[in-house]
Amino acid sequence: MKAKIRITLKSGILDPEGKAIKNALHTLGYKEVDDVRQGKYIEIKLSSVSGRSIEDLLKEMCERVLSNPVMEDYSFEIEK
Amino acid sequence: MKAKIRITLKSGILDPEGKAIKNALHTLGYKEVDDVRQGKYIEIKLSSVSGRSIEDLLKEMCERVLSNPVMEDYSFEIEK
Amino acid sequence: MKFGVIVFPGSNCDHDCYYVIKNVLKQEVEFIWFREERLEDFDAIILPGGFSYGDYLRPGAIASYSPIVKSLRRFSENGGLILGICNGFQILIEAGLLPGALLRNRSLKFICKKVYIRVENSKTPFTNLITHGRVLSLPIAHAHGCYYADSKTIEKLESEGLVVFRYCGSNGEITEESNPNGSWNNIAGIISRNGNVLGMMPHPERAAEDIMGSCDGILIFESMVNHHGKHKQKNTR
Amino acid sequence: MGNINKKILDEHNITSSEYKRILKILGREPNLLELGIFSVMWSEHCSYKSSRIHLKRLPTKAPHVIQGPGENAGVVDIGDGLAVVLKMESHNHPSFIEPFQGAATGVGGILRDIFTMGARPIALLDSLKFGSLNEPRMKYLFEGVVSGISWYGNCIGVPTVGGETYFHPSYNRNILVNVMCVGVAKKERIFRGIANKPGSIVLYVGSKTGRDGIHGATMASDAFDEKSEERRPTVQVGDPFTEKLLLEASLEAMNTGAVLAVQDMGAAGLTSSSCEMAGRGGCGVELELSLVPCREEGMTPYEIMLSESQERMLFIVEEGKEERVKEVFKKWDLDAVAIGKVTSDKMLKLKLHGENIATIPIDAITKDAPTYRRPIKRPQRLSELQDIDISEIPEIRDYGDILYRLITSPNLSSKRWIYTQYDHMVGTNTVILPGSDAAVMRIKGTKKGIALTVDSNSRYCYLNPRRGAAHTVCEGSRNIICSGGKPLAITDCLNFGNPENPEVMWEFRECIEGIREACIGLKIPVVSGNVSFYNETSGVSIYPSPAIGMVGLIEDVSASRNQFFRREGDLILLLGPMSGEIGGSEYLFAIHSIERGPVPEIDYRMEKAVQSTCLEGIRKGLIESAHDCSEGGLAVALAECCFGEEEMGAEVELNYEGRGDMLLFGEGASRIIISVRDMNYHMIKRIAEKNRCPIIPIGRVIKGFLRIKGFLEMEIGPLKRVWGRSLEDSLKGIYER
Ligand SMILES: Nc1ncnc2c1ncn2[C@@H]1O[C@H](COP(=O)(O)OP(=O)(O)O)[C@@H](O)[C@H]1O
Ligand SMILES: [Mg+2]
Repeated sequence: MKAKIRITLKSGILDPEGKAIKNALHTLGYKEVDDVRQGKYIEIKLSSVSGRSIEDLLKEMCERVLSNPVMEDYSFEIEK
Repeated sequence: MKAKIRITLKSGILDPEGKAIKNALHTLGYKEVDDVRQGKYIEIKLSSVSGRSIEDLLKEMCERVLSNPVMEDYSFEIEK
Repeated sequence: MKFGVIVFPGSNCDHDCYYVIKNVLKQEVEFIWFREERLEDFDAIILPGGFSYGDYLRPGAIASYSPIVKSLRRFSENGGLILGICNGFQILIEAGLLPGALLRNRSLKFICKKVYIRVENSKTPFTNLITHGRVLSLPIAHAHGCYYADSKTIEKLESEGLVVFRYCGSNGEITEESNPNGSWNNIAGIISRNGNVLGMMPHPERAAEDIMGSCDGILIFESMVNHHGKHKQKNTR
Repeated sequence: MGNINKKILDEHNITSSEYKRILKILGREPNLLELGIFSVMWSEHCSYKSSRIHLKRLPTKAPHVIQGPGENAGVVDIGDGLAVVLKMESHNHPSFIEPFQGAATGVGGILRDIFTMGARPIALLDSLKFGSLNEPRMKYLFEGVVSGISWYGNCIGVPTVGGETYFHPSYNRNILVNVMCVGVAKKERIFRGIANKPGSIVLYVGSKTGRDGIHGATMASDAFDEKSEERRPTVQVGDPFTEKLLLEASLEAMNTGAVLAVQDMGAAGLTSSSCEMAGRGGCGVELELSLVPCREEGMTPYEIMLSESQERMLFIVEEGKEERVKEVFKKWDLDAVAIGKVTSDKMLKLKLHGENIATIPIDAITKDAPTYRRPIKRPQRLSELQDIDISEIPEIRDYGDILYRLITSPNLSSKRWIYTQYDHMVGTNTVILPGSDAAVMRIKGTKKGIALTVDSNSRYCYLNPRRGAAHTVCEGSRNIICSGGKPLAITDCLNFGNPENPEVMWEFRECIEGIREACIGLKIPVVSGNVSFYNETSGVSIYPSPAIGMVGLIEDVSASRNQFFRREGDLILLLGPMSGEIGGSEYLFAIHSIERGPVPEIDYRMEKAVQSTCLEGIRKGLIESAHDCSEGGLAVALAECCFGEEEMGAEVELNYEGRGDMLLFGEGASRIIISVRDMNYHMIKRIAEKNRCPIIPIGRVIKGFLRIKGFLEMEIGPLKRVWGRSLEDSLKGIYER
């Protein structure tokens, strides 16, 4: 199984990197770009989970390790 | 419109960051985790694109700016 | 000889390079703001270290899209000397002026310390005053210095003598232990095929005066001056 | 009460008597915006309401002091038309919540304090205190703080050249992150935050204002409780890249001749920067909030005034010359917007689209903010703790083993793992790199250098706050002296628990008195500083932890010295008394798990004699190396002298009767280990005699071994390796947020 996890900054939190990328895209002429937010993408290969749902496990991992709930949100998809 | 872009290290390239996350997950007891790869996630808000397809535009931005083809792969989805 | 030091937003070794060229090397030197486009007046261009655009996206990436990099390409095609140090090396790579990529250090940490590098090619405009195989002591200070290229590129670099510096032990031995960042084949610096563009992770400008603990770095700048002198003679003759 | 009820006042940390005072000042009920402004300006963090009366006791004057406390940073004259600017600040609470960003933004804040004064920052130092590394969360905090400092400092290109790192369970739930910054400016071009010219323009520069850290100023002055969880979304993210642009642009703008005053927007953002500048200049200020560049839509005036978004500054510019300044910021791609003007009426007036929305007398929120003389009480624990019966401490006779255990303990092990993550060489000024007593920076364009250190000794301060704080000043001074510098000035960062606790307040008062005593004894002024209270969780306070940052002047930087033995055969000398004392020592703590005993006395005559002898010796070129003997005592200090690149060793014989552990590991003031060439011995001896300084030949520099006759013999190579990697080793294992 593969989990595809996206971690993004909570809205309202400054994203200097996203801003820099947006500016770069603008200078290169991509005027269509209104906003850029940068986050992390994590791919996890998992062997079978026992005793609990995989969603549950991923949720726990995201909250405990992969994201920082103080400033980040996460979402994931599971590919079986 | 919103483009969700994932940028990952090419498969042959060592990913020390992914490895560190994997180790952290293992020490915390998540033995189900077989492998972790870390990449970037970029969200772009776009206003309407004229004269070309949005896929085309994104492909160009990814190849020219957002990823480095020597070491990275990319993929994206578009949410209208 | 006239040097130019390009200042990108976020460059932070620009003043250090300028100082060494002016006060130690005693050559002419000017800062070049990244929005400028004229490089014709210069004999050599330094891309200094630092964090251009905060290292955002990828180190060196955003800077490599600046207009001055176009001029830099022309400058290099005309044989001008270009030295990229640390972030400057990253910019040269992102701009495609040198092959490969610089990945995050294997340790995932920024590393600032003195290292040893061995001179693998002393026939370049940047190393002509240094004997082949000599070990230099220079500091590194980077988080993304792990040199990587596909095996074909690495083979080419190696077989054509384009690897100029390699991390080594104090006696020149090439070991895993002396490789601070995980670079393929301990590569610390490479040169372009036409021999006028050098990129290196260690900082020669930080080891250019006795009081800084090592003078090994000044040899690289002096080699550039030496090369320029010979070249000019040839041209005027 | 109309709109303002008890709940709102509580949320703003305003007591009922403070609220009465507000009503009296305004002659009416404040609106929410005004209340918010009072709240941040009267917070402990901004108003120093509990500490002000005590801070007045610190000696702040000396002929070379150009600017003492009260400005964004202190300034001292170093000759050649140059001045050194210094300041230290804490970012404790934010770093506990989010270590990486908390520490990073702490670096950003202190840098702005320095370049606000017109100085180019040339060095950073960090004083870090963590709980026990056995806790998974502490590993996470430690690693995060170090990475955050590394990221911000490295990116902006200011070297982090020194610091101190201490681990103790007292910090398990309140870590301390103090960062000190030092800059150099032209003496006649110092800028201050004084807006004294009505009609001049208030120019907002730097990043846009977001909803960052609203209430942050209050948070930093508030003890942790369960509710701090809710305040979590107030994490501020730093942007060192923008700060680098802001630094370059600000220094360039100050060259235009149009800038009258500058202040960064730190805690309490736009509110404190505008009011403090107007307050210092005896003026008022009027702002049109619709002009403030905002990052988010729909931000309220309350949010705009209280936001703590990073990388912003306020410039006061001569009327009619604002375009010149704006040009500079435009070049650096930064916002620069005129948002108001300085007025003569001593009022803060806020407008939104021309409509008045707040009016507050400036003095009321600046110099006339409440001050408290809080009750004090000597803690009960002290009488009992200051006593120790040495005969009850078992004497372990395997001295080699003790030394090994000490130098591999987190507090005495090498801090290399930390400072290799910091770019400590950028700027090409760092002559003595981290790892020695003090870092030394050359001042380009002169022969001079400055020596920098930051120290503290919280166990001593816990056992005897007054003496402990005095020891800290003495140690800092010795660190400077050992590198060849003459101490010039101090910046402090006073980290304490809850000031409403009389015992904490007593500790605070005592520490101030101790600093005062040592500053007078050694003639060093305090020119800037910072107080961090409420380092308390669930009623448990940290140990009193004053950190002392110090700058010294080296007349000839090429003659500076580090702590490492240099050449085989050199004579090793001890300046000062042979014996140390065991009370409150690292040895008792690390080996016997005991934290008690009398803190050694300080004899200022002796301290000065030792320091003068060492400094004169270095200046005359008679001394090869010098090392302050402090935590861990003589044996640890000797080992540290051997841990240089050359891995020299020492053969030492100590004539002493009494317990071996006291001799080898006892601590105390007034001791420096130096090494000299044989031929220089009689000259250094003469200097010592002139100063009435004890000078004891204790051995010679040899290769590869540390031998203390009758006590221990160890090989340097392996010892240095374990010392070098033990901090990193103790970071292995589980990390948890
Ligand atoms: N957090 C830190 N950041 C940078 N350097 C540090 C840090 N902690 C310790 N160091 C460096 O390690 C060395 C030893 O520190 P310390 O034991 O406090 O020295 P001393 O006892 O001489 O004051 C010093 O050079 C100091 O600057
Ligand atoms: Mg210290």
